[in-house]
Amino acid sequence: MGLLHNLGTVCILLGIPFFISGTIGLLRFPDIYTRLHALTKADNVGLGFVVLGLSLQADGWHTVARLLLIWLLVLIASSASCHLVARAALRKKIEPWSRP
Amino acid sequence: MMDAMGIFDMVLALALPWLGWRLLASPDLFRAMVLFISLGLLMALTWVRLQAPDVALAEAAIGAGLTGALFLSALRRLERLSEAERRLAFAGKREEEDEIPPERHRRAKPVAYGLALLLLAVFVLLLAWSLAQTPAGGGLGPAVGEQLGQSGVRSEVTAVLLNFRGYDTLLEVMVLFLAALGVWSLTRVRLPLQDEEPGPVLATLVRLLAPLMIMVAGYLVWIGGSRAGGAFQGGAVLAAAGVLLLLANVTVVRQIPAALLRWGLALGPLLFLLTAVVCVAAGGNLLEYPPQRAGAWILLIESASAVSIGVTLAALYAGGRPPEPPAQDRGGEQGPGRDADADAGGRQ
Amino acid sequence: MSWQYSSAALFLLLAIVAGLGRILRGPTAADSMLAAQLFGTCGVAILLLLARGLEWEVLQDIALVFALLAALAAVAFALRTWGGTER
Amino acid sequence: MNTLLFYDFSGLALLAIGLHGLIRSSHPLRKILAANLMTSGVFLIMISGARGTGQTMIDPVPHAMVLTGIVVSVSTTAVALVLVCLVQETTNRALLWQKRKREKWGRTDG
Amino acid sequence: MADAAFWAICLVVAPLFFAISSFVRGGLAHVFGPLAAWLNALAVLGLTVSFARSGPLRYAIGGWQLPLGINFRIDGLCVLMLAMTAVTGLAVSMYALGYFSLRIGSARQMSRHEQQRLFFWPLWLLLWAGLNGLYLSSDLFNIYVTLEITGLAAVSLTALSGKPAARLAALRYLLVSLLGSCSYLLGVALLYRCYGILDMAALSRLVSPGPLLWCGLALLTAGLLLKTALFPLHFWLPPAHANALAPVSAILSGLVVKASFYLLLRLWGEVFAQVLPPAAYVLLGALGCGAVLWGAAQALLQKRLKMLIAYSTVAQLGYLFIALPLIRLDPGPAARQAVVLLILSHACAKSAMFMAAGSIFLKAGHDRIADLAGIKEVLPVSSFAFVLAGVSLMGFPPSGGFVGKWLLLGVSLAGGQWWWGMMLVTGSLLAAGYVYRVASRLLVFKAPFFSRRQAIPPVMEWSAVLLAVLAMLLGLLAGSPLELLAAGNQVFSPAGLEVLR
Repeated sequence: MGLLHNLGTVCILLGIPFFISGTIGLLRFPDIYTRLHALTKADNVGLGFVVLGLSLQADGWHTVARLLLIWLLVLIASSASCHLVARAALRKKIEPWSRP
Repeated sequence: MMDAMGIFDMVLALALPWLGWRLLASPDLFRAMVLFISLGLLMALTWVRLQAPDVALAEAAIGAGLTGALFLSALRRLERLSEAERRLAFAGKREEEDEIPPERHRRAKPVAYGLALLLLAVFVLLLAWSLAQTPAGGGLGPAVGEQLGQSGVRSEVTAVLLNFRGYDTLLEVMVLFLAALGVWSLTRVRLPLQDEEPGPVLATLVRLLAPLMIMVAGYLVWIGGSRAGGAFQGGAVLAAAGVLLLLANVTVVRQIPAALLRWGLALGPLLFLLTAVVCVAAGGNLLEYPPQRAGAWILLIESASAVSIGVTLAALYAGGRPPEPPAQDRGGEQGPGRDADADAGGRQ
Repeated sequence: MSWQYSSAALFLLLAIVAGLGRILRGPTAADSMLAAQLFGTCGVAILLLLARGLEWEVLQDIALVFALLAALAAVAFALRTWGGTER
Repeated sequence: MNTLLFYDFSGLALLAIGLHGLIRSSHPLRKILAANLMTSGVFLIMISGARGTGQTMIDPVPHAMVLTGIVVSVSTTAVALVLVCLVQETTNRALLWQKRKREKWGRTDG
Repeated sequence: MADAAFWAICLVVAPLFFAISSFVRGGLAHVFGPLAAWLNALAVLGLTVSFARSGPLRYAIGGWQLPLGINFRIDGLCVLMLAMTAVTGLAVSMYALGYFSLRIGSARQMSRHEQQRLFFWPLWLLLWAGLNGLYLSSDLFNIYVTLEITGLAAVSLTALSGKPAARLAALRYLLVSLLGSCSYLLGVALLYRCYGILDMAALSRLVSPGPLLWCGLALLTAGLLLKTALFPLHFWLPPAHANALAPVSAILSGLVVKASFYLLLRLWGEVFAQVLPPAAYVLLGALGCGAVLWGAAQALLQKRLKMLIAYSTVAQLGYLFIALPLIRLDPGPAARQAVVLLILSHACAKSAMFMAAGSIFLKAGHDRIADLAGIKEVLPVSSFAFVLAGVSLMGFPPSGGFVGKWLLLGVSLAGGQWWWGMMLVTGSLLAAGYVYRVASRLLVFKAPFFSRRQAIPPVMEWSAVLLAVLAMLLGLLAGSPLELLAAGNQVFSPAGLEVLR
């Protein structure tokens, strides 16, 4: 049983760098579209790893099912809102950044 | 020294006032409202750290979800007004203005403002010192623990809300009903003209999220008896589904007949009141449920209240009474466009 | 509560606060819309970690409501620009 | 200094900022935002007082009070916002507040 | 089962039920409203009779005993305030029945008039339920919720008239009541954190001086002062009360302002009486003097009749605050009976004044005092009601105001603090000033008065007259209500607390 627990811990610790990279991307990227990528893609992968780690350490299948439902919901919501925000930005005629 | 969760608390406790300060100081109102919603979500995390799951649910659903959506729709309405105002360019179309007392602009004298700030600072320091002084005395926790057995539910907060202090919650549901009544008495809802279909992505998102929200609302009301949840939280998530439908301008929402809406608003308060009276008729005090079936009564009240709270909060977001069918409005005065209610004189 | 959950939760909170820094400074209003995104992912992760660390099932319900509400906020922000415009 | 007092002082700070904002800000939407901040500060002080010393049970009564307070504050905010829109609509002059600079969306837009 | 508890429950449940049903069945609103008013009067009658027989009573809601549950505490002061609300509310309801049955001329105002008629009754009945709940309840947090109901209903009623000035006044009123409730809530939270109890009677036995107590009490008082519009914090009251519809102004000035003063009277007179230093009472008394002078001065300057009456409310509230240090000064019942008598007579007189002013406004089409000369030819009954109410406000014998001020004068002179008495006398003279200013216009005979063909239904005029006559007679029949106060218990002196267990 210890193996699953340790594997879970490893997965969680693997997820954290994705979150941090997402945040660094958010802070340093030049314009809205690149920041959207950073935030949506990196953070979701991070959350995926955390959910995987937690489900490895979960004590029952219902917890695993609940965690997966939450992760799926966050995936759907963040991809849809990423699309909506990008469309809103385009409508406001914000020029994508191009290398000077 | 400080373990990780201690630092977590410190960071959270510092982030809240910092965010509050930046929120009020930010020049752009839209960003202020986004920060307000972020503050609500951070507040929900604080409630989790303070071991108050019910309040965390309510804060997330009502504080961040509903109130944020209310602010955004108010900001949108105000901006639309300022645009319309520019178009009118004060063409003098306004009816003769009611004689409004000219507002003496009390120039914010720096002295008075400084004095008030000083007074505020002294009082806050005094309050901080006295808070640090007095140890947190034992509240009613033990008393609730003893009587929890007869309350018919296992979750303490639901027991306090629905049974020990049920009268508070009865008046609470009346406050919500009163707010909806107030908003309906003020103005008629202005449904945005459907100039373009919501995008395919938004339509599918709404089709996916709204039923899930309604299911989660039912789950929260059901779980309220034994764990964190209950009428308010369930009702708030139900209202979030309503707000989502209103946001995406789903046509089915507009066809809801006004009578059904009125009954939806009045259902929860009316049922709560009737159960209170039935308890008296059954020989007990006001709101004294028969001990052995108290749980069933509480669940009945909670589900009715949750439906009404959901409808009320969604009606508050809509921001006005439904447009009456033309037959009832004998006066035929269908305020075209902006419902300019202002009619000077006539009624004082 | 064992160290990995609490330290992970701490990092995530710092990520949120750093993200809020961008939302404060963000030049365009679209940058502010990212707040909902940020809370949708980092907030939910913190709650799930605390749920496991504190052995507290309820936090998973809160995480579910968080995810729903973050989606609602994101839709509200985005519709802010081209939603139906009244006359 | 246990963590309890962190949240007390944080609630107090929120209260002070909210009160200052309510008095100082001129736009009515900011006033209502500040009022909501104040009530959140009050709730924080109430709940952080409810966590008794370590082993005693959490006191559920402040939680019930805060739940009621949240619902009251959302109802009052809703009525206030509708009133602000109506006052702006019919009088078309910001009487309650002097509009130093026009709060326009996207002014800082790229 | 017709004991005091049953009537108390009817007082809260009946208005709520009729409010919801008049909202759902909009057409029958004008039937449910007056019906609820008469039922309320009946319930208060039953409560008074059973209270006189059985004495004070504590009723545990939900059957839970004190530390946990919420209690109704029915004692002398509570019954008197409920009776005041019932009588004034009944008169205002009858007035409103006539007021809304008027057919306003142009079609344009037809739907506006229709909306007002539909939404007035549910809002008013909810406000009434909030007031009844507030007077009955003895639990501080429960009182917070009833204060919210009363405040929110009052704001919605103020904005009901739909005029821009009324909406702006309602918005300012809402922001002020938001600030007041927030400070009241924090006060309750601090007291709960200190003593772990929410019930007023139990709190009064546990209370002991401490830093948190002073902060909590200061916040409670600040919140209630904001809601009672005491002198420096009164800026929101005149526009709100003057621009509202006539029946709404009568409700606001007569009843709503009294609720928060009643709470101050409870807290300062009963719960924290032992702990508070005399200097605090003197401070409130000084603010009261400021209110009397400022209110009267402003009233003398006003051009509009309803603004004059609103500023006279600010002045009359000053009298009630002047009575606080006198209650502290005199252990006997005289000062307490005087302040209750002042509350009762002000409620009746002020409502009658606003109702009469409403009829005058409808008939004249404006309420500029200068052009009201000669209206007595057209509206004799309303002018008489206005002047009679003004006279009782002035404190002219045999009105209730006179007996109240006379008792206070006696207490202040006997206690050696003559300046309170002197302030009462100057206040009465100033009140005489602004009442005569209007009465001289109303009663002098002048050229025929141009008025609208608006026929004012008699129910509107006679409800105002009856209320004014009641305010006048309150001095004569002051005996029975005041012995009710004593019969219940010595409300404010420590002896009374033992009875409350």
